[in-house]
Amino acid sequence: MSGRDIDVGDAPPVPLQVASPGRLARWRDSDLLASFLGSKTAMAALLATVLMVGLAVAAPLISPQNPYDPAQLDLINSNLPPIWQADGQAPFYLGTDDQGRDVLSAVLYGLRLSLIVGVLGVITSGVLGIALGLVAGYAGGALDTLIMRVADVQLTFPAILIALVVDGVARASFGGALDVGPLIGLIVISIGLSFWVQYARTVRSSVMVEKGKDYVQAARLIGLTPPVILVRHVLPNVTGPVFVIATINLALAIITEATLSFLGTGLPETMPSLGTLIRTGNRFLFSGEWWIVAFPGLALAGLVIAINLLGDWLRDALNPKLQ
Amino acid sequence: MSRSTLKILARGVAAGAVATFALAALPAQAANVFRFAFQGDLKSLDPYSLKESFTEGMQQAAYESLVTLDKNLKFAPGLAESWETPEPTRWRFHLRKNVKFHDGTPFTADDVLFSAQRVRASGSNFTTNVPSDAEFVKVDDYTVDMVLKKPNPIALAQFPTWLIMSKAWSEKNGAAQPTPANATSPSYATLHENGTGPFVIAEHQPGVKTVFKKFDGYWGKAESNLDEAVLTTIANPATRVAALLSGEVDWIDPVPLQDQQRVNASGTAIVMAGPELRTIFLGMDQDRDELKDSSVKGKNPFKDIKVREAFYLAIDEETIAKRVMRGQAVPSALMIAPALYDRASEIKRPATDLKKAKELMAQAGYPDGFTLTMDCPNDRYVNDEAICQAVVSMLARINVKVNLNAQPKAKYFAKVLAPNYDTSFYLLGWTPSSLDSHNILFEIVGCRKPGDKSGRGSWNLAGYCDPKIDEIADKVEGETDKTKRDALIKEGFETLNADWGYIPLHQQALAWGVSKKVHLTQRADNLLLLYWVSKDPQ
Amino acid sequence: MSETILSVRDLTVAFDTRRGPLTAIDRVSFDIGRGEILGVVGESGAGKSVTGSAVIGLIDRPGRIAGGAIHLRGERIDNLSPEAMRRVRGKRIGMIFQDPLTSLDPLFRVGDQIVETLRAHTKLSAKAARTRAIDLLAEVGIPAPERRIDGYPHEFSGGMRQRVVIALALAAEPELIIADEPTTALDVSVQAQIITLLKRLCREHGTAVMLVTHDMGVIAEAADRVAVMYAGRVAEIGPVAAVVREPHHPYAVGLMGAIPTLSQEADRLSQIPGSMPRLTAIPKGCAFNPRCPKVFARCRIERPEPILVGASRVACHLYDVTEKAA
Amino acid sequence: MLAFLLRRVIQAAAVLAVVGLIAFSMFRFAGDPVNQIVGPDTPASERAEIRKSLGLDDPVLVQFARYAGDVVRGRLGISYQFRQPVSQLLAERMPATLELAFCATVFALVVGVLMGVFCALRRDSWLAGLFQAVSLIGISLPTFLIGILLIYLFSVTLGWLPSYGRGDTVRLGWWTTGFLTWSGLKALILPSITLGLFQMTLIMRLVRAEMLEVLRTDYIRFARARGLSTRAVHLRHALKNTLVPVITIAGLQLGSVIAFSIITETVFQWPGMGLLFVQAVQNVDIPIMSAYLLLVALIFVTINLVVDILYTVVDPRLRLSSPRTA
Repeated sequence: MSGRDIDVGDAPPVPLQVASPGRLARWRDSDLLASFLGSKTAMAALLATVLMVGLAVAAPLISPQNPYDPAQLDLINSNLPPIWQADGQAPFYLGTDDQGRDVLSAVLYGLRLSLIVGVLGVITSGVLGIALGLVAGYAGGALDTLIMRVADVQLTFPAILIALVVDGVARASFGGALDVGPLIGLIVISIGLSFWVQYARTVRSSVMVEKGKDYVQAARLIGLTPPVILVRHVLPNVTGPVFVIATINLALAIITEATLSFLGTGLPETMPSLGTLIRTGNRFLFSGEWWIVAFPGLALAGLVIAINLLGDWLRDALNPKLQ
Repeated sequence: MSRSTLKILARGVAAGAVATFALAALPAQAANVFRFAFQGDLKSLDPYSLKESFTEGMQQAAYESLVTLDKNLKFAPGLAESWETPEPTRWRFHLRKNVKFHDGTPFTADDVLFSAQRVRASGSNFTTNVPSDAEFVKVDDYTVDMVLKKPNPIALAQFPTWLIMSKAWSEKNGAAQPTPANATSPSYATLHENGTGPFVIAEHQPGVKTVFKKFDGYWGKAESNLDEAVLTTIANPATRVAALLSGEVDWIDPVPLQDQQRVNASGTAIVMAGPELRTIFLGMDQDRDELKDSSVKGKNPFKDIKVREAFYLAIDEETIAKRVMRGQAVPSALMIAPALYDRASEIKRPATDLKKAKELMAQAGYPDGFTLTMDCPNDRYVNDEAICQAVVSMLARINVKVNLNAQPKAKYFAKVLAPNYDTSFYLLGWTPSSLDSHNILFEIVGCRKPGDKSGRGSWNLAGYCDPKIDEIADKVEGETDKTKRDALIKEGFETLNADWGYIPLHQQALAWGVSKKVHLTQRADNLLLLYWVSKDPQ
Repeated sequence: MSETILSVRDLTVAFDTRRGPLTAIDRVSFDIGRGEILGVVGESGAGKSVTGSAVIGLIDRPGRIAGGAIHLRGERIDNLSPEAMRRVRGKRIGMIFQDPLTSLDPLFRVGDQIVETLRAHTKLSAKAARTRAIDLLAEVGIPAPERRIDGYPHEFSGGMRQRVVIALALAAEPELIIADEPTTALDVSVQAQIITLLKRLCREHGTAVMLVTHDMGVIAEAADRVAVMYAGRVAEIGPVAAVVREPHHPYAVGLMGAIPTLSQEADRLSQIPGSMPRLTAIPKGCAFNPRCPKVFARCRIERPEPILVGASRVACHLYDVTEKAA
Repeated sequence: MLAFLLRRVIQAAAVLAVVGLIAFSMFRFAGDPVNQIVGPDTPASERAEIRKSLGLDDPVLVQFARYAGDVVRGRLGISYQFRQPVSQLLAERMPATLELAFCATVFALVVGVLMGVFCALRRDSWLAGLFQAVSLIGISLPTFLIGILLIYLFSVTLGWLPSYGRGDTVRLGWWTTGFLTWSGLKALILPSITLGLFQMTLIMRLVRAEMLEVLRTDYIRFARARGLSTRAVHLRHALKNTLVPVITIAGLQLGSVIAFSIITETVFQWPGMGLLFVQAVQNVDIPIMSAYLLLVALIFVTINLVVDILYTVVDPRLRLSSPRTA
């Protein structure tokens, strides 16, 4: 890129486009695909993400063991090293933990849990944020002020703190042990409540811009109701930014879940997520049973790095300023 | 780049530090400081608030008892120079003169009378340490009589953990009553200490650190050469081991089983695995008519002896000892350690029998098992949560689905202990403070009755009850002939075992990690007693 | 013509892209004499600004000077070391940018920016530099300069800011000023003032000016000579009077039609159909040939070299008498 | 400017009020406080008595007012776990957290800005590439994993730095500091890096992006055209302009360092407020949780105010005109 006032290659004035191009055309015009194919990192990141998502989805089919089923764990197989070490045993290719849990299976199931929690959390925060953003932007006035003030307050607290508080309050309110289902729900809600602000702000500002445009006024004149206008005309304009936020938030959500589990307030040891596995494995850092912490750690790091790379690339590709 | 930045950073900070040095006079560095780390915390400084070995051991550095235990667990004079039994129901204690509390006031008979009353008051966790029928009489300032209703050969058994507090100090600071377990207002005695022991607690930050300083006005001659001892809490096992290996601390407890080899190989520290007296066992709620948090409604499966037996037989303790405990545990047939009961070897632990367990479940009407919740501490005993997890997967083989609720010990105890007894199935560890079987038969196995102030069944969270065992326990308490007594105890334990009342698992090996610079005595009850700790001067 | 201050010969600037180098400036030559104002005109993308940037040595990567030579008072400056070139900038060549609103660093007082420039090039003390800065501000017509010197850029109006920019460009008394669209961003009423100011200052200091603009009105008013650029090449260069009144190159002819006069109310460049080619697609021969109303075969094959036509030099085959004769 | 600050103060107060309401709701409604005091066997009459003595029967507004009054006077309730006043516990732990947060912040700012500036100025160097990669890892690896890695490397394997706690501290009044002892300083290194790494990454990326943007601005080109040295252009003009927006965002981020220390403190057994908070969550110690929430909000709001003031100091445009909505 050259300085902007060196007017090299300035395109000749293009006549104003009359009709907005179709989505496909927009995709092509934005050079998204070209930029994608041109970026080796983006390709590698996508490949890694797809691979890991695939492994996660297929976990029940390909795992040698169901690590969540206590009946399948046998203490006899505990603390086995990976297969390439002297005491390694098939089918425990990456070794086992202190309960005889197959590390490979646990990592696969853990990836699955991490992704489930992450995706659900992102969807929750996205739906919440987009809805509130639409409402705030369209309604304006007191409602807008209220929502955006709440967003400000919310921004005061990092996600992990909010998630911990939600978790703690829920524990205080329900008492005792939560089943895994509700527990996952709780974590998803914690994450949802932590990450909605960015969506809301983006959507709101976009609505503010679109609201004043002629076509929205026209749509209103022909009798379309606000929800229809919002959904049909405003939403498509924010898909790009929202998608970028969602990608980056997915990585954050996965980290948040892992952190909660690491702090001991997330998923229990009997149903370990990657974070729980790392917490347990951490105990064996000195005793030479490195595989219990290393593989979950690698899987988590790999997943998050891949998603972040994708997110970075998407942001750059969709940001006209940087093109 | 980051290294050079760090250097700059460090330089800046150092410059700041130097500047501040000029302003703040550094406290004189104590000559010989023993630093030690425990996985948990010293929960309370009030010597009657929590019966927990580590807390008790720490309190014994600052507080003293009338009768104490020597390195071989034999009675030795403490604040009482000597004692005698002029008649079978009267015990006379001759108190040590010239003993001073840390606040400088002298120790007298009034303090003993006060402590005897306070330790048995409501809210005390040590009510059973002093016989409930004992009456204390002041003969003179340095002589106290304990008058019992009936003869009791083991009346002094728990005296070593009954620590004497100052009457004047307690009353002055509004701490005349022990802190109740669920108090919401802080008690002075919880955070402050005033004992007669060789160490003063100079600083106590709950959950962070506690500083012990040598008490210069101590009446005796301490074996320890320490000037100061600093206790820190390091909950994370790996961090704790790292701290020992790097020399940041001189003593840690416990050394995780998996790290013992590494500690021994380090050359700077060793593992001291003592004969562990604590028995880890599982309790099954046999009190409620409907089990809490279970799929079984309207009845309590644990009331069926077949279910209890099935549980017992399904749990493969041998494998737990070998794998989870890495061979550092001894499977136990009894609720007491063999070291504490001479005829222990006569009772054998039934072997694991999965087939029979399944049959029993079918006979009891649960061929497809049932669901229940298990309570488990995750920071109290060696590999506690791992043991529970292993139990969960073993019970899965007889189709019992166990939801494991593993929690930090504070939460765990608040849930399962009196008065809530809120548990269906739990793991607990127990060392009889009297080092005697009676304590087990009385506190763990004895029937618990609402309003019973004697302390019987006070730790019987399972609500197990067999009046026959209560009778035996009472006989044991009064029996002075060892042979007869041991026979009675055997009968008691066999009755319990025949009823599958509890599932004893093992005696855990509790290992300390000790720097080679430190010399100390590890007594069989595993208390860390600072007055026996010495450290090579730097 | 008086002493030559700037001499540009066959200047070529290329931008390296993934698809190979693109020639943005193609063998451009011109001179500017002492106190002379050379107007450089052309459409956006014609290479005016790049030429200015090349002269002052501010071509950013991936651009580079690919050929030719630039002499300032006979001293070659296009191949100077970065540090030597830095000393030329500001000291011997001043520059004025298009947008006064963005040319000044918003976080620094205008006085500090002038003092900073002065001290970068002279040995003035801080105090002397400040006095000089006040003089400069006064000279460019800023009222109450001793007070305004401590103002921040945002406290000045657009016209006033451009005066500050001019003061900055003049600070070290350069021999040459490159003014890149100095009035475009200003109100019409202010434009004239700024042009007058610029003209006056150049006359007084004898500074040569390269005035880059797309506004023929400005050229007509301010410039002594004018160069018309198209697609990175000089189409025609000559005295303003000649080029404006009697343009020769067909593109210049079209461009001159853009000066609004009473008789002509046509839109800018409306006489020339089509648009300037992209750098990637500069046609063979004369770059203007696809749009040229008078195009003929040779224009599509051979690039025309500048030929002296009257007082102007014109790069057009139409005026190549030898060829015509043949 | 005064009006701007006043508005910010009012906003801050509003934020605190909202957080206070949340903290109060937690305190009051998360789990029946009476249940925390008595056992399940307690008869209803006794419960009612306790309810009354705690004022739980009063209208909620009255309760909130009382709670607010208590909070202002520093009465934050009594920890269920420690049976100590929460304010006392927090006061004991606060120095540890603040010292850690301070070091992490200094680390993040200094290293982040340096790396960001380097990456912007030497975009194509291999070191910039390395920094970019480090930043990606810094943003992707969960804090606890970084902490574990650092412990494994520097404490376990190399044995250079302590793995837990604050080392020796010195008491200065009620404040305990690790800055005055060698072991205290050593103990700060790993936790500070762990805590600061994420923020450092963010600041680095921010500085880099912002600086690249600034380097493209007219006033930077103009500064170069004025012949200022590269150093002056980059470190005076570009850096200062870069840091203006960075201050706001970095300020917001750094406020969260205190809250983020929850994780670091857990990994390093750092006896600060974060560790206390995690233990409170695990043990459902609501008074500590709500008090911590309030405290973090207070700290955050204070930092925000300071940042706002700082912002007006750095950016002259804000001193007179209305604030930019960021």
